[in-house]
Amino acid sequence: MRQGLDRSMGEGSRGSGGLSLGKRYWRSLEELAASPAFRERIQQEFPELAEELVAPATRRSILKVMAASLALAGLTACRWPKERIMPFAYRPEGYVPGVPQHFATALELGGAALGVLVKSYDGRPIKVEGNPAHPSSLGAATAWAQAAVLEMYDPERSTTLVRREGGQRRVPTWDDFLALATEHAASLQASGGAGFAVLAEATSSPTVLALKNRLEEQFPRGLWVEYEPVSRDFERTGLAQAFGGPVRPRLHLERAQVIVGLESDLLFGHPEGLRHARHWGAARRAEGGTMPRMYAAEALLTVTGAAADHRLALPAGHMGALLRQLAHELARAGLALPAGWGAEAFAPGSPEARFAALAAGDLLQARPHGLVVVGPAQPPEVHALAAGLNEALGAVGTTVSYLPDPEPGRRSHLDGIARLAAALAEGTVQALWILGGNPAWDAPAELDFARLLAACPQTVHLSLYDNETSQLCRWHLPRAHPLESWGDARAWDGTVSVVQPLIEPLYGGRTLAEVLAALLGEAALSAHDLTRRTFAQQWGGGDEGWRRALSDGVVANSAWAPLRPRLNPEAVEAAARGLELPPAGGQELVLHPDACLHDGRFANNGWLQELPDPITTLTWDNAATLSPEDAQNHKVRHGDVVRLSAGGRSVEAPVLVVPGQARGVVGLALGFGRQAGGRVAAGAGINAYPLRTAAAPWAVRGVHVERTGRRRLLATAQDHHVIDTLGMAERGRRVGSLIREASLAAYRANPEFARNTAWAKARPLWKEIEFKGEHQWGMAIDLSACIGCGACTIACQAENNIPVVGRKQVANGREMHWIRVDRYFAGDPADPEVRFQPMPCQHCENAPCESVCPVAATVHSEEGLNQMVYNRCVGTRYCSNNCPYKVRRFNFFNNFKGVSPTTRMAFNPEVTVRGRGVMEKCTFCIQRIETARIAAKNERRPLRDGDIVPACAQTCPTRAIVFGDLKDPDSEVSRLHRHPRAYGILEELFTRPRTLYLAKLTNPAAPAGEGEASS
Amino acid sequence: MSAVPLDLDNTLERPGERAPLVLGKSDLASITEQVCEIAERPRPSREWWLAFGTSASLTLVLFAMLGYLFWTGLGVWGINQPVAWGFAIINFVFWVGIGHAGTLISAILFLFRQKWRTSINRFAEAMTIFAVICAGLFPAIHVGRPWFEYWLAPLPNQMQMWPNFRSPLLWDVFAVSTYFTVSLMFWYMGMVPDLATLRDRARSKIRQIAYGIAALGWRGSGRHWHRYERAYLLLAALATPLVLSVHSVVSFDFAVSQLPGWHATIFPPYFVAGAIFSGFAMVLTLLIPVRRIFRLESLITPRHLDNMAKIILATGSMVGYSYIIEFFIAWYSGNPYESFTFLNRALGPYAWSYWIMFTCNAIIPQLLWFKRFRQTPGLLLVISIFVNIGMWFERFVIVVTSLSRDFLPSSWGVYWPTWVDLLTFLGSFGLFFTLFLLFLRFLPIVAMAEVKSVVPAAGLELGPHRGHGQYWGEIPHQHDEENER
Amino acid sequence: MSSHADGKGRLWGLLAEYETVPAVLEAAARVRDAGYRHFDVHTPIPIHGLDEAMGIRVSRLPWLVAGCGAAGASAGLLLQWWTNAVDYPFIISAKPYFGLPAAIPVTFELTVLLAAIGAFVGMLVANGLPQFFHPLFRVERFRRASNDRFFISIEARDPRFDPRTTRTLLESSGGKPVLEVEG
Amino acid sequence: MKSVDEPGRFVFPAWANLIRPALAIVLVTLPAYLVVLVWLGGSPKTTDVGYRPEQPVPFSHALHAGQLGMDCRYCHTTVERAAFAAIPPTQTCMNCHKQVRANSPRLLPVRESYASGLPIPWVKVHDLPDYAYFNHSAHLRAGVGCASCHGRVDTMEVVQQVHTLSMGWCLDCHRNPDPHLRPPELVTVMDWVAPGDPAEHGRRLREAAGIKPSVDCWTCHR
Repeated sequence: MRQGLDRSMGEGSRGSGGLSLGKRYWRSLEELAASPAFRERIQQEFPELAEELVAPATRRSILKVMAASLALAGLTACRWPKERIMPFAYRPEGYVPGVPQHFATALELGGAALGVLVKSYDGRPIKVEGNPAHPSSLGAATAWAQAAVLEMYDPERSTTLVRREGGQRRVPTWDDFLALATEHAASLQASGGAGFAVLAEATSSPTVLALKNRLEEQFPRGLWVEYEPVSRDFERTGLAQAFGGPVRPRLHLERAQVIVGLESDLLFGHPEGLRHARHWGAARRAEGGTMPRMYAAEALLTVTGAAADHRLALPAGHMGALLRQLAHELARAGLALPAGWGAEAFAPGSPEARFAALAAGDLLQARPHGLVVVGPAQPPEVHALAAGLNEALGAVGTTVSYLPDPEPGRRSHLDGIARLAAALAEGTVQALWILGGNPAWDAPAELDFARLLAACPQTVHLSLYDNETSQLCRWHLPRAHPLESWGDARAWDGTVSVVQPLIEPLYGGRTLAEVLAALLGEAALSAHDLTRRTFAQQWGGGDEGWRRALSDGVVANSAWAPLRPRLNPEAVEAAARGLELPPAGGQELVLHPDACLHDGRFANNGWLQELPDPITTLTWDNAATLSPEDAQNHKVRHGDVVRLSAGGRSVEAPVLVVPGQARGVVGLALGFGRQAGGRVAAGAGINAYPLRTAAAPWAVRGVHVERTGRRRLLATAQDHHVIDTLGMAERGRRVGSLIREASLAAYRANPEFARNTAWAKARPLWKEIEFKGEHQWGMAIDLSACIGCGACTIACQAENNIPVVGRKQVANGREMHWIRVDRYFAGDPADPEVRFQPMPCQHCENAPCESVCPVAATVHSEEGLNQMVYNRCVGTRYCSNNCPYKVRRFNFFNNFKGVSPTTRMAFNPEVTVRGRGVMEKCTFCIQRIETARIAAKNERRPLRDGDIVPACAQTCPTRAIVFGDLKDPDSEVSRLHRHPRAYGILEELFTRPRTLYLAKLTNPAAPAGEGEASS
Repeated sequence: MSAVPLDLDNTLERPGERAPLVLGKSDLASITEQVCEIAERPRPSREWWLAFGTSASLTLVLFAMLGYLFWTGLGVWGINQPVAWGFAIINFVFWVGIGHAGTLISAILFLFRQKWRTSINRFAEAMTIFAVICAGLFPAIHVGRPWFEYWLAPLPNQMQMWPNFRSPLLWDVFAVSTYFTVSLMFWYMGMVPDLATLRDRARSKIRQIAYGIAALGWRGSGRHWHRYERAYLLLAALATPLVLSVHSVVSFDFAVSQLPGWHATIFPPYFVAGAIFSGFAMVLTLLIPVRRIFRLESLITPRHLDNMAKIILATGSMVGYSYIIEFFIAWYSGNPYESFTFLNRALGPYAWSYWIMFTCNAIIPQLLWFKRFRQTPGLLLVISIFVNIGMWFERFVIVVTSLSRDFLPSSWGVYWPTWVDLLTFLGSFGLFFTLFLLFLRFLPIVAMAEVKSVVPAAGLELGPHRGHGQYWGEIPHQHDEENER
Repeated sequence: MSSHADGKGRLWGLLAEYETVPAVLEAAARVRDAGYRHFDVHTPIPIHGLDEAMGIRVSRLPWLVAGCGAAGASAGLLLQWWTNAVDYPFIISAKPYFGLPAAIPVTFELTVLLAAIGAFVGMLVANGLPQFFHPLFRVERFRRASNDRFFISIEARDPRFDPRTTRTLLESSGGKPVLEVEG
Repeated sequence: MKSVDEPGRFVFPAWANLIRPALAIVLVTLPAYLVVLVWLGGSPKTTDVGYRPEQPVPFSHALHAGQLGMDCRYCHTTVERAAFAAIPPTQTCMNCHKQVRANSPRLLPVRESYASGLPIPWVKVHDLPDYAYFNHSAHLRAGVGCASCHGRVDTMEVVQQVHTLSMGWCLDCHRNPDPHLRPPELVTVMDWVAPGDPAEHGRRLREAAGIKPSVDCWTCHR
């Protein structure tokens, strides 16, 4: 069936394959996908997959018994059901069935593109990986990007157009819509677009931009606004103030020695987070004997704050003041700054003051290699001042550069939506086309956008899902998923990528550009034509260039050239003075995009719902996070539901106590509590948008917190329960030996600090078998580089068909992730150190799991791999008990029972789909090892280091994970295993793990005075 | 049931005189009558029906739970990561432990010539068989894919695969199945002469045929008796090390792993002591009511209770000692994981279970130092029930506390049973009592032939061995001195 | 019930009933001394000293059991060594393919199992059980053989058997009544 | 036969004692019978070998591969590059059958497929369990002939399974590949026989090409 499946699906319905194949095959797929035959085939192909992973085996064993009883009655009759092979009628040129192909494309989030390579197996995209050639990716991919595959196969995506009139729901065709569009266009011609408005989600697509401009020419009186609930507009505005015009900052961490970040989650919550993380991870290994230092001040604990050497927990509203304090200290330390930038905002000796002083000292040391970064949630003034400081430090050009803004004239998102709301309220807008986005759900609360929308006579909504907004619109148009569409997009630095489809739209969706084109009377043009046209106009459209753009995934030299904008000190000063100090007190609510679901658009994605939050390890929920002290003050515990009210609106959320969160701050993630989000999203978390206003979109002052007396079970992937003091103490004791670390200075003094000598003396009681394999696989994980972002977890999930088990099961400790990121807090709960430790199977040479398995379902390979053989497993779970790392995962149920045939198309056919009752675990991506090995042999060449890259290592933004052959002394992994920082955890148990960790290095400033950034 | 009527008290030690093992004026016929009458009653009492109805319906609950389990998957239980073993294994060890008393009484006491065993060994052996059946059930159902369980047997197959004989679980399979087979043979063999008695007394044709087949045509031939006794002695000699081995092997399931709190050399003796402890407790729990209901006080005398109480006291103290020494070892080994595990047992989230265990197993049995507690059936019953509870919790503590908090704090967890867990456990009691009640109804619950051989009426005060009746399996021409007075 | 059989059918032997253990021991000894072979004593309980009284040679059952045990032990060891170390060796925790310590439990269990089966089956076979039919079962009084009476039966096929003399022997040894049993 | 001392109870008839010999016989023979039954009945030899489903098109390998002597790779083109030896697309058939037998009724499904672009639903003959990953290219490179697993397809009117394809069968060859090896360029030669002793010949090939078939579980099961 798996193989049968791939044949039937694949050969039968071979999709894109990029260009050479032309469109014919997509058509054939479209027909197929629609045809009942196809559906039925999936139906009959997949149930076996779902039922028992080893359906054939089950059948086989049953047959054995049958056969025995029927021994004398024509046994040859006994055989499992027929399988059919569906070969092509016409096989595409150069296509080999069952051999995956990779296609370069791009995914866009909030107007910034991420270049990716998509692995397509017999026409089914099954895995998204970063595109090394793309500046924002450098080969890595974020969780949401990798989960795009699952989103594309989501059976709950809208499959048809919908027309809602007077309470009834009809299903029109695209032709009906085109009719409407042309007629509408005609009427608009007359009025010059008066009463017509477009609300688009942010996009960087040159094609869309071009169409937009033409639209504005044609309908000058029309209104075009852009809205994203999560945007960097404050930064844009702030820099506009400082430089007299919007510019886009680009950070260069590779050149930074001292970074001061205020609410700046620059390693994770930034369009170029992957790139930042790569450079950060590279530098933090201190290979050159030096490493950068980071100061982070933030209200909520973030990945970046966890990575920082000095962290200050401070309410978001105090950042401006802190920045002025910093300016003050800089000035005092001798940096020439205009008076009025700095101010003594905090009492001398206060933590804030000390933090600022320390940072200032280091910045001054680093000068051009210093960098001040402010997060997107901070008001523009703070950004302006930060820009001023960078200018003063001479950092511009080294650690930060400025690029032109793609649309200088664009209204900021908040203005835009407010303006539109006003127009709707006045009734000056009769026709509103919403292209993407979900404003009815995520627009600022006080606008009451949903009501206005419902009142608008003609509304059209283009969207992947028939969501909250669609349900209030007259027309809903199914949108083609990026992996199904032609298009283009620009990276943060302007680099253009062509978006190419991996498969024909499953539900006949169309792209944003196509819809616009329809309005411009170009309905005849497909997205492909439109994209090519733009490409031809802007990048000289020879087929040659187009082909290269497609295969590279980027258009050469399309990045913006850096500008050298002139800073306006007065403006900065004005901005600085605008920063109130000391800020008003009161409980502050900090809203933030969820680490996995972003603004909520990914809410129906099981992988992302179940991906633990890097800091809280919370899954399937958002929670009101509180610092331990505040929790005590409010007399609430983990899981108590509290009511948060501000500005007359309130929401109820369960409490989650997070060490290291600023006092007087409640954190709450956006993106949960969808009403029309789909079956997966249903019941996950609570909606925070009601508390979000245009005036205070991020930090809401004066929030009232009261207990409701109710409780909610929170599904965290770690600490499945509140740990008692005894456990706390013990955990504290153990972390030190699990995650070994030293400051840079200590490391210089004693490079071997992490070596474990205790176990080295241990001797085996028996004569150990040595492995005869020609390769000996091993892994090294650098804890200095790891920032705990969790990208590896999703990569592994996508690569290895790891099931999603759901909220209740996670709460019961039954999550299935093969590689988890262990998160430990150490030290003072008010200001803890946060440590991350990715934990895949350690592939111990003396694997404790093996000797206890009664059926030898887990045994060692000659190449030193701890093999788990699903089809031999009877499920005693003894191996899991005996695994000191607890990396084994058991299928307590048939986890794929409910999974729809469409979603199953995302399966990786190279990996068995495990059924109920078997144990599973990390395999070091054996399927990749075997594929590479066979390829090498077929080419009659030896395996080279780097031929094999497991999914986790491939996607790791910081390259913290390295895999390879330990027998080859020159391989990267061998080098790392010899590295002085290398150690294995729980070595004293004599398990001889094949996965070694490289001890973590930190770079705290020496106590005040001789603070010195390594350089 | 309070004090014992004096004429039925054989617990006083009269120097120079051997206390009678059977009380009252019982001769061969009366013993036959007294025991067979129970199995021959035309219809069982209302109490029996009540008990049977209850336990039978509990058995149905068990089967319902199994059906649900097999249909849905192990997820219906409370087990998770890291606590991958839960009630199933706890109950398994609990029942296996109980299944020790029978063979111990019949085999070891037999070899030590403790003739008082004769009145209770049949009963205890029956209990053993049924307990082992319940025990065997759990490992069988606790695996993820029961339909592949035959892979644990070394059968040739097209995969050319063999089981892994290095796994303690496989040792377990062999140990428990061997123990069951041998116990069963031992029990049945001992029963053959009594089945013959029932056959010979039977009135209805069905009973005559049924018991006739069961008795294998036994006719008390002297030549048969000779080989019979020899075989019985040999079985006893074989069963004795077996009893000790079984729970040792069960303990290997834990001791051979490397989990803190499991990986301990003390486990085999500790488990065996615990097993005998719980086994005798269960024997008493069943025996005391039965002897009362079926008026068997003259055969199962206070002295029997007293002896068993002493064994409970002894083994209970051993168990208590193990509890304490475990702490010592944890501290003395200097192994931080080990020490934490034990601190965690006594003070952690599962401390309550630890202290239930400690009180029931190590403290309460100490009351048996007092004669009154040993010889008042009521009190003894209460104590033995406490021991049963305590021993179940011992297994709970061992399995759950060690698993829930092992090496990496990141993967610590908690375990709570689901309603399926609880009903399955309850159901296993149903199965146990169903079988037991059937035993009471249809089989000779006291080994008549053996008891007869120790009553004076056997007339054996004549001849070389006067005064103490027949030694089953005594090696001929070999008498112990004290009897030569 | 009448105490002598009527003429029909072949005579199988004589059956004498005794009240007490000493009596039957006494009688058994006399029957043995009279040189009878095919006689037997039927008792509800095993009687010590009966072996001598009847002149039964000590059973060889122990040797059988020892043999079975040895077979079990070697089977166990061979099985584990051949399957895990020879036929399909897997690398398990880098431990030796065959290690005696790990092999002991299974070996031990198999030893005991086979030995026990040997003892049980051996006893049955040697005793010729199951034997559902036996002429004695025809005798009503014989029911008490499993209850509280002791019997001696002498078979007609014994060379020394003579209906009259044998009967007098039994009666003189205190057997009361003495019945003829038909086969 | 009756005795005056008539027992008031049931006495088993004399023949009941036949139970002993009967029991003896059963105890000896039954296990043996069961073993044989399961052994023969359960083995893939009985269940799988000889599987010979009817195909939608009566394609004769005997004709094409045999008489016409077409090379396997003419149709199964991907066999040297991929895990699967793909079934050829309809195009391939029509390369010849545009002219040859252009309107034979037996080729109707082929022509239909060619016209409609929809696949011909062939029935899978050599069907491994889904958790077993077999790679054709690797085996061809090592020099395992098609015939070694598929038998003399060139003589089959209707293709049928000739080997068990069971795990044990795979292992036999992975443990001792020599007798099954041949020069890689000759893998498709159906009637190839080793010059001299196959084992010896294979050993030389193996050592020359450094072929080390793995018996690690994950070689086939992932």
